[in-house]
Amino acid sequence: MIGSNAQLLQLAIVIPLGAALVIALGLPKRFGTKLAGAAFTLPALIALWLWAQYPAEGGTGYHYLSSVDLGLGSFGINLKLGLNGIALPMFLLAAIVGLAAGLFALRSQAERLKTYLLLLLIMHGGLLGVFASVDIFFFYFFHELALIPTFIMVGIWGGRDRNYAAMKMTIYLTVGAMLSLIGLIAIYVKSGANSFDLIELKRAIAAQGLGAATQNNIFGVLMFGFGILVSLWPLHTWAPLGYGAAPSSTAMLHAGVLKKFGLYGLIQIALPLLPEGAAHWAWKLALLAAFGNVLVIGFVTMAQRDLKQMLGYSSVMHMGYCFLGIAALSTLGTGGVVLLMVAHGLSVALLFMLATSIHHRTHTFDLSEMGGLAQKTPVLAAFFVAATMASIGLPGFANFWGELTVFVALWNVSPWITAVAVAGVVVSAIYGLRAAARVFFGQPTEALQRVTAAHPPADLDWVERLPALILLAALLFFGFYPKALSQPVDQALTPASTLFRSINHHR
Amino acid sequence: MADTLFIILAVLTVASALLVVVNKNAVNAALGLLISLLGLAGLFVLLDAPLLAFVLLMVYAGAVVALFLFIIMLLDTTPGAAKPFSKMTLVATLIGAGLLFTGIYSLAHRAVLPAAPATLPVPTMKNYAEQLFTTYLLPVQVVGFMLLIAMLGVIVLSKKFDQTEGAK
Amino acid sequence: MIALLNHAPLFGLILNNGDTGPVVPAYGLPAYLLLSAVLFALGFIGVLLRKNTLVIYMCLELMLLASTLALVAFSHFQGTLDGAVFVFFILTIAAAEVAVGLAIIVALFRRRHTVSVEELNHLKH
Amino acid sequence: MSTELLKLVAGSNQWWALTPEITVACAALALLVLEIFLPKEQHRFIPHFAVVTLVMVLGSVAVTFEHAWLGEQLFGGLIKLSQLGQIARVFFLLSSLLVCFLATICLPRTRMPRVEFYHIVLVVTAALMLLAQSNHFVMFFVALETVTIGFYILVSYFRDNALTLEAGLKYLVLGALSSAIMLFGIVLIYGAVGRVEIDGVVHTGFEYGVVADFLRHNPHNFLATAGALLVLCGVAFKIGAFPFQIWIPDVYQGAPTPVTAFLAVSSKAAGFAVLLTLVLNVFAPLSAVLVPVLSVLAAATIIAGNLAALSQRNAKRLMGLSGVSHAGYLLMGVIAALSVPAAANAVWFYLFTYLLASMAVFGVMAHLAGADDTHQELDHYEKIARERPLLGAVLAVGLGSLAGIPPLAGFMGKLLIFVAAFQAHLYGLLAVAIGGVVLSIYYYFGWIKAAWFETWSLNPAGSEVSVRPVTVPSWIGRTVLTALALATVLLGFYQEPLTSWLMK
Repeated sequence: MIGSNAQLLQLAIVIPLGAALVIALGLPKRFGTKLAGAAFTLPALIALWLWAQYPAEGGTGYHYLSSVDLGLGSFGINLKLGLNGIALPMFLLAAIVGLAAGLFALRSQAERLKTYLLLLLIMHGGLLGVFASVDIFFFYFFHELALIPTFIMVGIWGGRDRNYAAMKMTIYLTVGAMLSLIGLIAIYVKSGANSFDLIELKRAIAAQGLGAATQNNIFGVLMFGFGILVSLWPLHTWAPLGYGAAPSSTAMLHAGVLKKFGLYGLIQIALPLLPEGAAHWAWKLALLAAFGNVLVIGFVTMAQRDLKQMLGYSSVMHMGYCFLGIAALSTLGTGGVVLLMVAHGLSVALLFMLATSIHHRTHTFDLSEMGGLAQKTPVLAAFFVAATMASIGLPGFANFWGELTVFVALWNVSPWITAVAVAGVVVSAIYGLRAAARVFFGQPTEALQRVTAAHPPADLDWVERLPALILLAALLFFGFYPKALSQPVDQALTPASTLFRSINHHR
Repeated sequence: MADTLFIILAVLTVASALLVVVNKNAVNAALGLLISLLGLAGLFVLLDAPLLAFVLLMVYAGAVVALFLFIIMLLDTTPGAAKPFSKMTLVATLIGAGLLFTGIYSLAHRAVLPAAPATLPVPTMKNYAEQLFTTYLLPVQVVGFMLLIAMLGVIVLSKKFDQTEGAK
Repeated sequence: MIALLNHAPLFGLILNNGDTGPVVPAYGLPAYLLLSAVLFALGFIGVLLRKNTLVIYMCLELMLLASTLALVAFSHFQGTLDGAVFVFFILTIAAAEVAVGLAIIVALFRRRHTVSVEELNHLKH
Repeated sequence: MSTELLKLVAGSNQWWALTPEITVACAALALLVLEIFLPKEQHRFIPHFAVVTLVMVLGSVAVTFEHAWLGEQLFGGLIKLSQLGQIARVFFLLSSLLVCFLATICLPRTRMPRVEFYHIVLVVTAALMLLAQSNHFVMFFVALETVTIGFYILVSYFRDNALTLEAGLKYLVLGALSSAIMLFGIVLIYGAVGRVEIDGVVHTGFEYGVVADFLRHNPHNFLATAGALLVLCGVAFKIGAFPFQIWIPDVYQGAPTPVTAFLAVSSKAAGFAVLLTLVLNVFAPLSAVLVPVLSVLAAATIIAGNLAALSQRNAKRLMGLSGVSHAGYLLMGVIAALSVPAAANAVWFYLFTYLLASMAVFGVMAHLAGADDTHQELDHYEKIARERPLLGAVLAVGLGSLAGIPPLAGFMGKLLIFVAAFQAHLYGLLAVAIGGVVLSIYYYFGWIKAAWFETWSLNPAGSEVSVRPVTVPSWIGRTVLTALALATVLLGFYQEPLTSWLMK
């Protein structure tokens, strides 16, 4: 028997996909936008409901479970949905960012708006599916379902260099996805469970165990496969280019949510199933992340002159903290990564959205051509500064708790790497605040004055304000009340603590 | 007697086959094929299959080689100055030599060949007919269809244009 | 080639060491097989070597004929009629193939006035 | 003729078991009869007759899918009815149906006779079905040659185009060469196996069962091994495996688009149907030799196909070369099937997804082809998405599925094969295949890009008028193309209909 909440979970995924189908079948534009609006809103409401209903003593298991056989049952593939303490925050993140991106897209002046919304709905449905899947095949499947519209949207509605960006993204991300797929297949075959169901896999692997060499190989494949998807240095080059070219809603959804797929996969699948493999790779991952993602990319970000490129690079840099948290191999670190993923997802989505709002008013992304916008658009300035502060990780925003937990976890492993990571925060403060200052304060440049004379900039209208408010409210809420997220995560990670202890003992 | 005949026919067949391969002139090549066929027919007779020899001569000498000669004359391809061989000579010869070597090697190592049974069925016309119209009736029917499409194909490929229906 | 054939009796005797029949030819199955292999190889070399499509086609026929020879020989020495019956099919198929093939060659010659494979390279590489 | 003989004929030849093949062949004859007797202005209905027959036969095969004679040997062992044979029947009927559909688009553009085209397609279809079910090398060779000769004619059908004839000649020479090689292989096997007497009945080395038995007892027989390898060479030509793929780009480009589709789908599938039967049932005892040979072939095929396809700008050549790489993945499935039985079903699943996706792409190509059927460049696809969104969408779905992008059907096909390969421990091959898939994304994406992205610019700088007029799809065309695309999408989400049917 499946409960009504399980059906709600199914519904949350079906609604955007169904709406996309209806729009594809030729719904008139007037109804199309209304339907799309509803399809973006309902999953968010469902996600909030499921979050509110999630038992305080949620434990380690999955809730809201349901299973549907789509014809591949003999291969051990079932559409099995459910949420555990790790999946719940991510699902919530996907729903909130999806709502914000959707609302923003509804009023955007995109050419062929209907097709754009259709693709965005497919992407949204895929995102919700990724985090609701217990079956790792569907986990991958939904990711690809969300990824394909991304390429198309970048290729068609993208900005400068969209063709090149779409091509590069496609190839990098396909390679990453392929590697991850191989890793997942390897787990499926080697576990002997004859099932892609994560619960079954855990049981089978706990029963028989995997050899150390097997674990090392599979974890390596998964680490690089997922790593490409999450923009692990030096495989990150698609990210700034792609985000620079992507239309804003796409960038919000991809950078905010879809990119977390790889990290989520590492935490939810790779760490519990392949602990020895994780221990084998942890140091290498930590070094790559600390020196590559945090330090190198941090300095590269400082050198950026283009606002969107800068945001793209900064998101690559922040992924470094997430990798570091995973490499810490502790309950604390892993939990911190989940918090950080949610917080970063919200803040980066907000930043990408505001960057587009800025572009509407300045007609440029070039930082050196901006200035003094705060006088004309104080609300926009306030939002942007708040979002920047959130992304730096100042207290009061959700990011703070995520970063703090990761640093504490890292300290137990290596103070040196912690020092590098903390230095990264300073770097990110420098470029973040400098960008905010360039855009909003100081004197407007001549070029900007010409533009503003032709198109007098208005402050944020409610169409832009509403999604921004949603995202900022979530950031602040989790910033002041992190327990809302940390409690389910903690409970889900309880068995992991013994696991990590045994690994660390071996090391 | 049979041995001598075998040697004569074998040499004849191979020599004329060589003529097909190396001769510059297409007409000579066709004639080589014809002589090779005669040799083969003789070998068939040696192998107690006179009917097959007869059919071979009818189909090949009567139809195929005649068709070849007819086409060669029709197209009137002058044996031009161009060399008859392409640059793939070396590769081809190597592969061919490899095949030859394989054949000889397999025989020399006495690839286990089945021994002859005590009683050989006599390949009379009746025996062939019985086989063709009982066991192999289905392939015979299929071959009928194959001949039909081959005929239609030749017509389609050679018919004059203005009578075709698409032209209206 | 002839030198090779001269060794054939060596092979031929293998099968006949216990013969009781009155007249058994010294050249047995292996000799026929060898002959067939030689013909096949010659045809193959010809297909790869020659440039005139008509001659290539003749060489293909030579390869088919080599197969029929081996077939008849096997059929004879094993006492199964199936091989010989198969020859009927092969001859029919070969005839049909020749008819279609020559039709294509003639049609192409009408447009290009050549039968040399070297000049048949208008399809983009 | 004695009565005894007649009894024998009646006893061993169960014609009713071949009703689908016989119906299709009779329909082919009926086409010619109709051409003679129908008044000229009604000749345009003749193709419809062919299509209707195919639909009806397809329906009847689907309805009687599990009939009583499955697993039985008919015609004295010439034919063996089986589950896979039924699947093959459905496959070839469906494929021919779509080829006929493509022909109704392309043939009216030329001045070539039409009835003969459908006639040959129908005969070839019947032969293909027999080929997949044959259990005897004579039957196998005869059916195969009927198919091959049909294809010689079809490939060079548009004979007013010199390039088409050139393709026809290339296919002819190389096809005949491969047939000759295969024939020699069959003869060697026949000779090596010799005669076997069971219950007083003489069985020869033409029968699959006898050959398999012989090989099981003599796996090191030189003649038989050489024969098996030569036969497989011939099959490798059909499926376009390395190094027998050299004919593919030229022939695919030169052949009329419907025939290219026929070659790409049916001919290739026939090769794999035969390969599965031969490798799994007949030559299985030789797996010590076959596995390394086939593995090297598969790897080389994947690499050669993908590398050659990278630089292609001609749509038909691109389809051909990418088809080569698909043959490589399928070969991997065949190898895996030697140790993992489920892989055979995965191969068929892949073939069905390939059928749907390829036919969708060829359907779009048929609408776009101009007067010169051989000249179909990717540049011609500019503006398609904008002018004909349906064609653009179908093209994108088809290419996406071929590239193996989830959630389309092609992805599921690849996944099942990859899983099987993993279970069969073919790690090296798997790595090559993954590399191939990634490369293939590049060129398939390039094609989609040509259709969708390049022209959809907000500033149409240097926009020139589309040179070739696109054939506007009729309502039938729209229906068929939409159905193909929908089926491709649906099979990606919901595989039950096909898998439940394949895995019985």
